[in-house]
Amino acid sequence: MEFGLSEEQILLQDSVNRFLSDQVPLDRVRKFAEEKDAGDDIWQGLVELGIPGLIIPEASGGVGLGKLDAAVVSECLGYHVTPAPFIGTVIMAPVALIESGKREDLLRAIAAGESKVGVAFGESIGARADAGIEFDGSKLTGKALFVLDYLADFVLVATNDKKLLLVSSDADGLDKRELTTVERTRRTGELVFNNTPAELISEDLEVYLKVLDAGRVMLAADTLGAAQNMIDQSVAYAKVREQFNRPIGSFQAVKHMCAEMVANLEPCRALVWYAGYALDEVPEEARLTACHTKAHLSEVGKAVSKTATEVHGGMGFTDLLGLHYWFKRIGFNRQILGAPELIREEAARVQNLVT
Amino acid sequence: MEFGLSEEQILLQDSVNRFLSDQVPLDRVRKFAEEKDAGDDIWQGLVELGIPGLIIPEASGGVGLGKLDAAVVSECLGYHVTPAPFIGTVIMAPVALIESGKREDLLRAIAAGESKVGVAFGESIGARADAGIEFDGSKLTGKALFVLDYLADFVLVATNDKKLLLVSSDADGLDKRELTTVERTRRTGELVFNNTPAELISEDLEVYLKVLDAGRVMLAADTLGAAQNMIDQSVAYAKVREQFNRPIGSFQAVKHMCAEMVANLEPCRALVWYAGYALDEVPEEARLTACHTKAHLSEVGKAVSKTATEVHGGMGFTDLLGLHYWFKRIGFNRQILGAPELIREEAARVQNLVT
Amino acid sequence: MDLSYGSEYETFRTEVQTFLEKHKDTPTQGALRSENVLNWQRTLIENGYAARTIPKEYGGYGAEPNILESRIIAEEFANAQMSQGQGGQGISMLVPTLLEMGTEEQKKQFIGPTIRGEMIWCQGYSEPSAGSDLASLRTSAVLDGDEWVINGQKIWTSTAHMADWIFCLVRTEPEAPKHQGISFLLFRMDSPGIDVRPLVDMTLNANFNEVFFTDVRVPKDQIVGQRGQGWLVANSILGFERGSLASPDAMLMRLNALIDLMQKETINGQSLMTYPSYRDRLMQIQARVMAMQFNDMRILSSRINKNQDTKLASMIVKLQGTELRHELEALALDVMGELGMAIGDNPYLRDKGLWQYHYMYFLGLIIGGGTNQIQKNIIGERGLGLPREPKVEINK
Amino acid sequence: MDLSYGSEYETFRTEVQTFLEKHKDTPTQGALRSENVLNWQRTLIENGYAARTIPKEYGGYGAEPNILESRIIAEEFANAQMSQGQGGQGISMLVPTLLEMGTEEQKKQFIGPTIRGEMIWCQGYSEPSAGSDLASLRTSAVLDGDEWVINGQKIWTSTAHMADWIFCLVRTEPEAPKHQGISFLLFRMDSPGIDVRPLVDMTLNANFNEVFFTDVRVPKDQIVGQRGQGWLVANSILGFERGSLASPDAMLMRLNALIDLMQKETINGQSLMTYPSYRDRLMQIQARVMAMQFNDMRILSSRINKNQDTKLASMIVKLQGTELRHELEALALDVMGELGMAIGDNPYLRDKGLWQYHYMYFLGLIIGGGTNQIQKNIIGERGLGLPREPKVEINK
Repeated sequence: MEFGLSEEQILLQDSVNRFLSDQVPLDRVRKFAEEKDAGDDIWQGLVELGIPGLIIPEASGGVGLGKLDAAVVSECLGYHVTPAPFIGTVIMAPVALIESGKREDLLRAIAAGESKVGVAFGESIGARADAGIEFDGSKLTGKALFVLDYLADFVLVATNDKKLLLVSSDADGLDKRELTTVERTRRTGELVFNNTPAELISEDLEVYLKVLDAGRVMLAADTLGAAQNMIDQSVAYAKVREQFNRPIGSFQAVKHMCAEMVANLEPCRALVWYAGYALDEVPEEARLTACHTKAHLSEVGKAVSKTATEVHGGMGFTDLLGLHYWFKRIGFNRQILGAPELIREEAARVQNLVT
Repeated sequence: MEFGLSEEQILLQDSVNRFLSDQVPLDRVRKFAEEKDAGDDIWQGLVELGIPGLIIPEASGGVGLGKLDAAVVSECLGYHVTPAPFIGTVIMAPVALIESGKREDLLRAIAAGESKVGVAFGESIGARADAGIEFDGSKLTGKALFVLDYLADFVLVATNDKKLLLVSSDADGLDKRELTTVERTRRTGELVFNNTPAELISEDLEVYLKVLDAGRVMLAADTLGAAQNMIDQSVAYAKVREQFNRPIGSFQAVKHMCAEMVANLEPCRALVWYAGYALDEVPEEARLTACHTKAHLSEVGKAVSKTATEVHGGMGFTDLLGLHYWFKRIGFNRQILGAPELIREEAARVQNLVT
Repeated sequence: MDLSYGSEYETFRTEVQTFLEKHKDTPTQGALRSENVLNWQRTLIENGYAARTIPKEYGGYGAEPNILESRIIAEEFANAQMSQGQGGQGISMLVPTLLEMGTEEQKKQFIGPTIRGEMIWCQGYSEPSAGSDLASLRTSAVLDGDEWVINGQKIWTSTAHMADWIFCLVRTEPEAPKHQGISFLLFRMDSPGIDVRPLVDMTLNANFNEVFFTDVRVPKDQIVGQRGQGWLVANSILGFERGSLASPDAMLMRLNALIDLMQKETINGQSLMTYPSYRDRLMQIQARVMAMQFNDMRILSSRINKNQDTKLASMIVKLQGTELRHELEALALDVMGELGMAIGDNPYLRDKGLWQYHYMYFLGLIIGGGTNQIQKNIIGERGLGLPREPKVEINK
Repeated sequence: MDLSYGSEYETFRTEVQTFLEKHKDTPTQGALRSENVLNWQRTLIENGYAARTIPKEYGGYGAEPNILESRIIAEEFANAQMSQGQGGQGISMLVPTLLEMGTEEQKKQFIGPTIRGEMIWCQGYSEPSAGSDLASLRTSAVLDGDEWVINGQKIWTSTAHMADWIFCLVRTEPEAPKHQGISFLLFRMDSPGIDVRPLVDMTLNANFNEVFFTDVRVPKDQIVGQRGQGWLVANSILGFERGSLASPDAMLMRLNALIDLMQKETINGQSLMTYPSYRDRLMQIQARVMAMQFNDMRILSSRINKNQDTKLASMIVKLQGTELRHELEALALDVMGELGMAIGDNPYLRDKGLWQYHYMYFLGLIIGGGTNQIQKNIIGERGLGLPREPKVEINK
């Protein structure tokens, strides 16, 4: 019995964290956020660490690790607000391809760091602004909003009726435009499909759900990391910032704000670990755990991001410390792949508590 | 323009408070709670103050005041956790009789302090445990749970379809038994109707709603008073109780708990006043305000009752200070005549936000 | 309780309406100090709709203070969607201070141009190391002959980049206890040695500035109150700022806009209002907005009827109002899902992106103007009489 | 991550199951010290299912500590709904303390009868004026010849009315700094001068007592540790208590009972589970219960694998667990509406009124065992290394 990270997982965590601390500090993130570059070197570094092939079987050129390992990496990326096409390329697309047994070639290309894949799932979860996507057996019609990494080589698209398709970036009848969001460490855009050729990956609802569950757990892990960083920054700030001749952390109000953040977040760590583990090892609990993990981390992340900003006082509100990069990443994670209220209804349905 | 209590209302408040402080201190309440008496002297004192006829027109022997005046009195009763058949006898029954123009004689008897009226409304709002009441044109069948002042001379009954009826305490086919609840400052019971003769007071939904709105605002006012008392006790305790060589109120944690209670409750005072005023003077806003006032005071009351208990530490948990009488009264007010979630749905319906 | 204004006020309301009708085509918008703006401000003052209670001798309209009249003016201007003229910290904070604490010369010199919108001010209070503990400010002013020589830094200085003058707290007696060593100076923003740098905040706007002073020279008499009395002078107006951070009227407007949004926006074609959990949160917020609205009316009313005690009701406005407003905007983001994340040139932007902007801005206001933690101290100590924390003097 | 117990443990599990099967008709319930209870306790100890790690020489089973085995025993006894034997503060707190700090004589004298359920203990720590600030306790013990003479009062003493002995903190050196003047005494509850009065709490039960001491005489050697070391002795076991106040297993049981309740109970014939706002609250609580469950598994696991750091994960259990449990019970009350208010002989009582009882009892636990405000201090200071509040000594 061992509930915790293995030595290998701790090594993985350390090596990713070391790379990100050294090579992708906040100044580097800012450059990406201000659209001064596309973050290619960041991705290249992650490729060198073997991240793209993390959950791809060794037989397909990957590392063959599990979803808990991937959650550990996702947490690191959130901790460092790292701009990287992780959720689509490293998680959701590989899960789709592995589960469906399709496009071994693409799986290999992903593992080799040669291909990236974006994700257009919003419309299958709950289409906004009259967006929506239909597939007629060979072509896609409609539009997808807030597509993650919409400029990637491929996009994994889920239709309104939850079919999974792969669309090539240079497909005919595909229009793209950037959709600017408050979260500048990720690029999101709109895709308009006009009879766009697409390859059917799966019509199996179970496959769709596995892909979605995995994506949600990774977003929750990302929020876990981002929130942990905000707590770490808050505690460090509260120790050195002085007002009324005392470090502000010696005031009960500030101390208790820090304690409440920790008390809320700490159990989330075990929840995320279990959710990652369950994706591979406890299939009968995977869906419910994924739902609760995504929804709960969204709530805790929201509370932590507010409180941490408050602990920093006016400095927290400025761009000077860049605290808002974490704030916004947590806010964005909350909304994509299903906002908490919607996911909680799913959690009730999974348990047959509602029809 | 005057948003506040008039001089007359302040005088009324002072006289009721003075009577309750002097004649109905906590020890007196305890006697009632421990079922050592029926509280007749308390009621007699309120009769002498003219409370029963508060909103009954002078022409019917009452004082002819408004619902805001009644809310002021209800707040006093909550402040002192006073055992008294107020909601039914002084508010809901008179509103029903005045609005329907029925039973002038009973109205006079109420005003004179000679008759008391209980309230069985739970089933018309949302019947629990398969209770429910039907009226066949002359007789009542079914059962009503958690009837307030179920031993009163009459009970104002609302059927499942929201007809209002008056049942005499000694009617044929009427069985009564006490339903003990955590709130010992009120007597509640079950009434079983077996073809029980009853007098139809109103079939008009508007009348039913006016009676309900008035009852809800008074419960909210009661919670306002009870919560205010808990805050007053907390602040007083925090000034004298010492730990670590300091009054606990000098610790930021305790100070902020007190401040948060005040910050939550203080706007409720204006809300209750307006809701009371609107019942008489702004009919188009009365329902929505009544709904929001009942629901919101329930939420704030719950938070205040928890925090105030915590401020008192272990003492708050004991029976020694009797703080729990307020805690339980607030808890009971929350549930009767509609729990917050249910009332908020009503508030949405009143505004046509949901069908 | 009587929520009517009475017939004499209805006459006044008609006058305001007539004025607004007459001027409905008058241009009122424009840059600071532009002709439209200055003309409109002059018209407003002449008719008593701006600077209403400022004495005539200082350029105002000279009416007696009357809260209901002010309220009616605000209501009617809002209904007509007409500008109520110039605002800003000069008019809202400095002018009342000068009326209270200024010399006759200062009143004559500054009040007129300020209320006419010709003279724009900024406020120099906070410093990087003096936030909640404002009285620990370090910007120094040393007397050198007939001039103060100022060195130091201010932060959170809104409009500094557009201001003609600054009213500024500086330390003039470094040896005195911290509250007694501060003075309140007025000086021109084009004085040599002033460097204004925009301060970008989390909304990615430069809503504020940092202002650096290097040997800025200021004539000795440009001080309000006595040397070392600056803390008193500043506190005579700090109250003005706090209440205004959480206006219940603005909150009600936002609530109604949110109801609108929830009715219009959809998920899979179904209105957001049909989602019970969102609706429940909306109703909770609506009740709280109502409570704050009535609380505000109660406070307003107590300024007319001095018998009503609204001390606590007033003290909690900043704390409750900013938190509630933040939550209201947060609900809007939640119901919008991904759409709520849009900013800038995003074609799916809703309501110009104001929901996202306000969500962050009101987090700023939870912190600004005395953090909500400091507010709770004030409510506990000054409102409820709870004992202060024992003072600790740490020598370093 | 590996949530299986491994095959060697499955053998152990089978052994436990066999034992339970064999004893499934053995009577285990009864009053303290009753024959059934004492017999069952003896059987449990003989088989290693109680006092498992207590050395044989003191009457225990003498096994090596093994967390997984303990867990399996707990799981299987819970599955079989069989009593795991005697608990109480003697077994959970005093025995570990004696093992750590007691003399050989004390171990021999007290541990055996205590674990066999023959000797019942109560704990004398808190006093009316020493709650959060426990170290300020005033109950005095003065040495008079070979005896301590004890005067003072304790509160929150559960089982005092049934206890044979008390372990008690008393002040023996009134001149020493407060943490250094305390001693840890053991004495009989039938000593002359002890008055036990039931303490009724908000649930209207006497879950606790007040205990008054008037010239109670205690042999000098009934002290654990040295004179003045009582604070250290007591703190070596305080940690045991806090975690147990918020058991995630109990929480999960309550959650499942709540789901049951919401499916069964109705409003107008419609299941409570069909109400979206209640369901949403239920799902929020379920996620939090899950998180606390996994957090507990993580802590358990870290006791086996010392490389895992679960310091913070452990520190937050009391704070989060008691608040969550209180909220869980509160949701049950809300969904039940008026039914949730029922107590006592009310025929509409649900689940014996436990929802209402626990709602209040867990508010008591939010306060008890170190209030949640004190918990936050501890998390901030010991967990996060935030500076302590400056000490203030006020002389009166």
